[in-house]
Amino acid sequence: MNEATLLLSKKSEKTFMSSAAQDKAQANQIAPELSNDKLIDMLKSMMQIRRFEERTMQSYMQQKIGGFCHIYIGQEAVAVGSISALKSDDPIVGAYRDHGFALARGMDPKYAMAEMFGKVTGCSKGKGGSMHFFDKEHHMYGGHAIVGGQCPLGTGLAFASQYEKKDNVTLCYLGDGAVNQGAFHEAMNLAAIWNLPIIFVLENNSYSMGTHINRGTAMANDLRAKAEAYGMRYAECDGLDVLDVYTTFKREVDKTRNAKNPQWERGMIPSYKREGEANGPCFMNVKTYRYKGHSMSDPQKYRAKEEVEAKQELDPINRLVNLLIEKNISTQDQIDEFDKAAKAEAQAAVKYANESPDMPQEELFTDIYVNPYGPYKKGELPEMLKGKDLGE
Amino acid sequence: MNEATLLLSKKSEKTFMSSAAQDKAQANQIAPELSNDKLIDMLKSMMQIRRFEERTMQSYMQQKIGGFCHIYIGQEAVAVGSISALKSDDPIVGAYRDHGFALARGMDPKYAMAEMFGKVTGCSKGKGGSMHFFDKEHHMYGGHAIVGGQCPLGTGLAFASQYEKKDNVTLCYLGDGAVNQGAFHEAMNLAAIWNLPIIFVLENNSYSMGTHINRGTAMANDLRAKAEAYGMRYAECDGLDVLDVYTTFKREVDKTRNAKNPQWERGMIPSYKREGEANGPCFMNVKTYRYKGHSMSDPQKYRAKEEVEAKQELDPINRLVNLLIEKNISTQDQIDEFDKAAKAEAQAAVKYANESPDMPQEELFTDIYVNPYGPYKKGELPEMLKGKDLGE
Amino acid sequence: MRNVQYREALREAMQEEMRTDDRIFLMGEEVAEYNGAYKVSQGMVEEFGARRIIDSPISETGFAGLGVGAAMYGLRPIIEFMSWSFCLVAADQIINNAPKMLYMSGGQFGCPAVFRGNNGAGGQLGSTHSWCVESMFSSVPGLKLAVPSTPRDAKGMLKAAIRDEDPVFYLESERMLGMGARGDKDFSRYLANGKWAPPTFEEDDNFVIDFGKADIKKAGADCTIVTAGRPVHFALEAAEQLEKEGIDIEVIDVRTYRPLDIETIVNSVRKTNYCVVVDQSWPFASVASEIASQVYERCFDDLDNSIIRVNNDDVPAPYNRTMEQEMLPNARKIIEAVRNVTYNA
Amino acid sequence: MRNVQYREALREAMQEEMRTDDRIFLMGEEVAEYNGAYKVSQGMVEEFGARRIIDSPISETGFAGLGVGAAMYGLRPIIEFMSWSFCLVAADQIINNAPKMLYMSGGQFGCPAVFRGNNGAGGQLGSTHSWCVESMFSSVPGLKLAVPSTPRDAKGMLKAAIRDEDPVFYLESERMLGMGARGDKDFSRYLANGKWAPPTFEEDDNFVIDFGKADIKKAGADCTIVTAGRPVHFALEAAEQLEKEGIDIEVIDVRTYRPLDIETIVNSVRKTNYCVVVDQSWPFASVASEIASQVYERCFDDLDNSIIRVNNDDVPAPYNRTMEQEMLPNARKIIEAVRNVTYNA
Ligand SMILES: Cc1ncc(C[n+]2csc(CCOP(=O)(O)OP(=O)(O)O)c2C)c(N)n1
Ligand SMILES: Cc1ncc(C[n+]2csc(CCOP(=O)(O)OP(=O)(O)O)c2C)c(N)n1
Ligand SMILES: [Mg+2]
Ligand SMILES: [Mg+2]
Repeated sequence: MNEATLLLSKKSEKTFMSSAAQDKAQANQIAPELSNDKLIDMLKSMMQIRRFEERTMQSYMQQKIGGFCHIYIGQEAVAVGSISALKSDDPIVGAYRDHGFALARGMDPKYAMAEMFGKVTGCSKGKGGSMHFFDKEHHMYGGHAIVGGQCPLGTGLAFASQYEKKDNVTLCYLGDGAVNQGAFHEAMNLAAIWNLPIIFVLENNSYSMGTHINRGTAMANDLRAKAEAYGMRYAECDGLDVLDVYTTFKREVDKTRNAKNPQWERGMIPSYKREGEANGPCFMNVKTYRYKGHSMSDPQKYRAKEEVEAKQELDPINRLVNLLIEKNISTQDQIDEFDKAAKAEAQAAVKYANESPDMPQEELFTDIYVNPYGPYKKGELPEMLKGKDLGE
Repeated sequence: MNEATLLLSKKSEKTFMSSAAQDKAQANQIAPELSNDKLIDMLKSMMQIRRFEERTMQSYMQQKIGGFCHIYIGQEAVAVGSISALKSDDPIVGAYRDHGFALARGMDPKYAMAEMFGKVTGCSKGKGGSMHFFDKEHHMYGGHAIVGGQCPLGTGLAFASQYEKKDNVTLCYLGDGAVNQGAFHEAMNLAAIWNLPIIFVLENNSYSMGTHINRGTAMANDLRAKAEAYGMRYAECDGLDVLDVYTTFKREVDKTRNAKNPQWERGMIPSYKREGEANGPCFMNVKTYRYKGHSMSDPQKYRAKEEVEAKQELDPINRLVNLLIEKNISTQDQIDEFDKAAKAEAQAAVKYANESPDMPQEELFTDIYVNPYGPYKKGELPEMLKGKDLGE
Repeated sequence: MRNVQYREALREAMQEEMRTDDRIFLMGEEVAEYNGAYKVSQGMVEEFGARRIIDSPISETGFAGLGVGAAMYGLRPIIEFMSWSFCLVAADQIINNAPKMLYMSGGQFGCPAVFRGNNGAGGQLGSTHSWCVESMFSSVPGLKLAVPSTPRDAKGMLKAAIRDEDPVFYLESERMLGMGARGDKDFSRYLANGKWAPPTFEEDDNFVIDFGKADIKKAGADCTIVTAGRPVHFALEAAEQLEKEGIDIEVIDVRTYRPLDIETIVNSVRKTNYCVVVDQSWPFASVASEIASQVYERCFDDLDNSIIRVNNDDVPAPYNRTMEQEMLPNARKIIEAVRNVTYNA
Repeated sequence: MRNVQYREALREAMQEEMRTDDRIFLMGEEVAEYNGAYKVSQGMVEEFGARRIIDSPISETGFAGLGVGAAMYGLRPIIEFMSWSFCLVAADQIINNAPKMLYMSGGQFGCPAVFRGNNGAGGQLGSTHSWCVESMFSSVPGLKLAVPSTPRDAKGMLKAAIRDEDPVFYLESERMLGMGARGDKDFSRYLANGKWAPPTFEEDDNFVIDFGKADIKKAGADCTIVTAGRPVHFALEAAEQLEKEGIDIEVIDVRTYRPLDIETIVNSVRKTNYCVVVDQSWPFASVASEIASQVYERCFDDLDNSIIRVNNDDVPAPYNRTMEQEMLPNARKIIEAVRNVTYNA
């Protein structure tokens, strides 16, 4: 397990931030809405993901986990910063690289790990695996494995909350590779013409598998143009800086929250402007980086080791740690404690997953139909949701 | 048959152009490359389409023609102006509203009419119908009935000519409704990243069936943004003015013709700019109008009669007629002759179609496989291509 | 019994359900202001407004996927495809997402959406526009698939579809929309007992026809014809003519291919000992192949001859009018099949 | 005979054809610089350059449609889907365009393209990534569909596919790519006579295996198993075990579902009088249903029992390792099926 990327007191000489990064961090005004508690929560959440993912990798190596497994390490600030800007019942949906936003949204790591172990106690009862985490309690509408396929689903969630006259905002996460799928464009257009309360969150880590974004995506160097093509608000933030992510999302989520559909009025012929609507959908380009390979089986020949190392210098967790210490919001000791807790939690998740019962044979034919017939049977709710208020 | 929309000497008082239109026409510098002969050819070609389409409508009413039938009247200048700017072996492909560009490309109207009559002498042997005209001799790669589906085909044609190191330009026609299909966006992106020699020709008649473009397409009022999203050259022209269409296409086709794929060089990471490449693909917004319903069965409740009439005032054929007379390039008598010829040709096409043999039963099982098996048989070439040099 | 067109029956089903359940909305191309490309949703935007009857752009992936997302959220979308032939541009959303969501989420998120539209040849629309989806799609677990053949079924089954918590593929037919009014041949002689038209409003506005129940459209003793959708009418036409030859046909309308009511079919074949399966899609790996296989498996010793399948010819649809008719299953082909199958009776 | 992996066999086929025909190019996600997500195209960009081995973005509709257009123009595209499970986003291009173009154009424009990639379950990839396309797609006239099961077939049939003037759907398998080298069980005992590995280079570099010819992978007298692709190996495994029980199985690998060589199957069943059909896709309206129906039709009086079909269970693929295995056809299920079908022998 490579833990060198996370700042710990024992290794503090190695993990001090580069001065460039330090400048940037100091430039951050800590957002006024952000209490110290919330800052610390964000740190803990990022640490939770990092330590969880380390265990995921380990368990994959031990063949406890199978299938495609996409590690979130490096991108923690994206999930944590964006979700911290939401109300608890705002829907989220995303792609297969979903561990980060599932945990950030509040899923107990033990259900996440159990899912990857294929156990019936997993968040998706062992039927979904790494790429298909779902959590109804936390309004997490899934990780989805067909690139771009989640974008129409996202518009559906936003459409539905608008239809119900609720004031929710949907976050729809996608990778930079998804920008080249037709589904993304159709979803963007629908969001624009109906002014849906949705933010398309581009987790732009510059690569789709081995393909650099500039090779596959026209205008990769100026993605604002993609938003303008739909008259949609554009924003960008530094996905390696959780505070920048948080403040940018806070601002944009608030704007998006009041999106009303002009076409509810019959005969209305909408017009559009390049900068989009103040009270409308948004395309958010979050520049981030994945430290690990595309999935667990990627030899990573398409990028230089130095490129990865340079990004690791800007580690989002390290940066927040430094800031908290510098601003006297926390101490190194405290932080070590948090880290210990995160590690313990990850380990406990593995233990839970290990000890959980396997998916039983009957489950092969449950959860296929809500109103089943013939060989199919109605399924039980996942362990995770038992006794939970699902607002139904 | 409503012929009032075409300027004829007998009705000249009724069809004089509005002064606004006249101004516009006078503002046109007749392009230097345009000989008088070519101008007259363009007029004849537009008249041919108009008169052909009148016969199409009549034959449809008489139930000689079935299926969906989309009339090109009003849009003649688009096909004629754009195709006049091509080399004879430049590929074209488009949507189901294909009569115009098939004829403009040189298809003999009798094969077009026979196709709609379902006769084996039709351009597609009676198998394709109105929406599926094809003409290999004239590099016409088909009308295609799934909205947007022709866009990837267009990139394929452009890709192929570039691959073969030929200097062709592909025109890919699409309706404004197709802009909302994912296929269009994927095709645009591929054309951009590989810098393919293709022009996407938006036949923007403001409606997809009954839906006004602003209701269904974000940024309909500023379509340049759609091109910028792919770092693709953008141009627009007045689709009711064949000279504007011609000169604009002439300019853009010439630019597009030299498109080279930067990624043929391994390791090349392209960059992009909003205005696109001088020697690259182009998105062309041609503002046009269809006088008739979407298809023969459209009650047209979605637009006012006055809107249609106002556009008919700007009739592309009338405008060219006026200009030719004014500049002493032609005379009213000559023009009446052309029109008589166009009508005669359309009538002859109907006669040919009527008298042609029906599609024989055996044809049900031919042309399904080039290398057939079991019940399938190899087909004969269509009548239209017999004895033609297909460059194979 | 009322004289109701198939298209009106569809509309009534949607209207009645929408009046009692605000979660239901209808989305598709031209469904609102244009009143539906085929007038199925005529007048609905007037009644329900633009929030619930929604004109969408030509973005099938976008709006079908939107339907799946909205259904996961808890709404009850009705997504209209102008034609099922166009649905391939949305195939990933309807095949990879809709039917698998419940399973992949371990039972958390279902997809109570109805996808509906015209299936099969309209009239001379050419190859891309004139094919049937039942054979391809009924193969997918997680969805339900219905092919109603009469105005009564169209109404009662659509109500069931809307109420169902699972994704339903609802296959209508352009060629049947006017049935019940246009002076088409109606088979009321066979379809007595309310098998053709919906009951009158007074009688029962809320009748629902459950999925998974095949309907014996006409009882008979000599040979079973199993079919669904438009070919039901061809089968009835064939039955009418065969009656003159003294062959008494039982016409079974399976109504839903998924779930498939194989019991009713098997019971019939056990009685008649002969079976013809008629299906409007291409023959290879079709619903007809499936039904034939299941009947063979269950009635191996009851069958007095092998089964004949009558399908669309194994060719893309031609434009030519005569050849298009020639390609489709029709009464003539069914009559021939029955004669061939029962020749040893 | 050489020891060649299935993936190498595919690569050799492409390389050999590309060397002699400049019209052939390979396009797909990660096929060039990454050397192929599954290393099928390893080294090919070095040999043929970036003009002919082309990394595409994740735009299946775009690049599959590009392939169709390029084929109409006269090139010979090989379009790689990283997995056939992802191809639904391109369904309209491959189902509505590729197979119908020749017909709709009255014979003017064919589509000599090969679409290839992994078919079926990889290993714990979940429902959207783990299904088989042969049943859905072989139903469409105008295309050809191949499912090679050995390195030898993978090579010889891919060469045939590339040379074919019609669109070919070429279904490989992630689970078989390493076969022939990884120490998997190989069935050379049954697959003598060059049925497993390609001949050596010296012998014949250009061997081509024609479409539409089923291959008797193992001859036998007591019961016919009809299958293709990965399940061929399960069938051989079953045959090996059943031999111990004195049941002598004939394993027929259909190799191409379209064209289907029904004669070879029928001849076998006429000899053995028993038949089991094994197919890795969902059972309903599957290639297994089709083969079973055709065998019943042609061998109604030869069959001493009804046919048993062994399919993937009728469920979306679960992630769980054990349950995924449970869901797939396997040797155990085949053995049971054979025992059940031949119990009256
Ligand atoms: C439609 C489709 N095509 C191909 C794939 C295979 N695939 C899975 S992930 C991936 C790369 C996606 O990259 P990106 O969107 O940038 O997300 P990231 O992995 O960087 O988070 C590819 C090609 C797929 N899952 N779906
Ligand atoms: C994918 C798909 N969806 C729907 C249709 C039905 N349809 C045919 S034409 C059309 C309108 C297209 O309008 P536009 O692209 O503006 O072209 P125009 O008719 O104006 O030339 C629609 C909805 C189709 N053919 N394909
Ligand atoms: Mg990426
Ligand atoms: Mg239009």
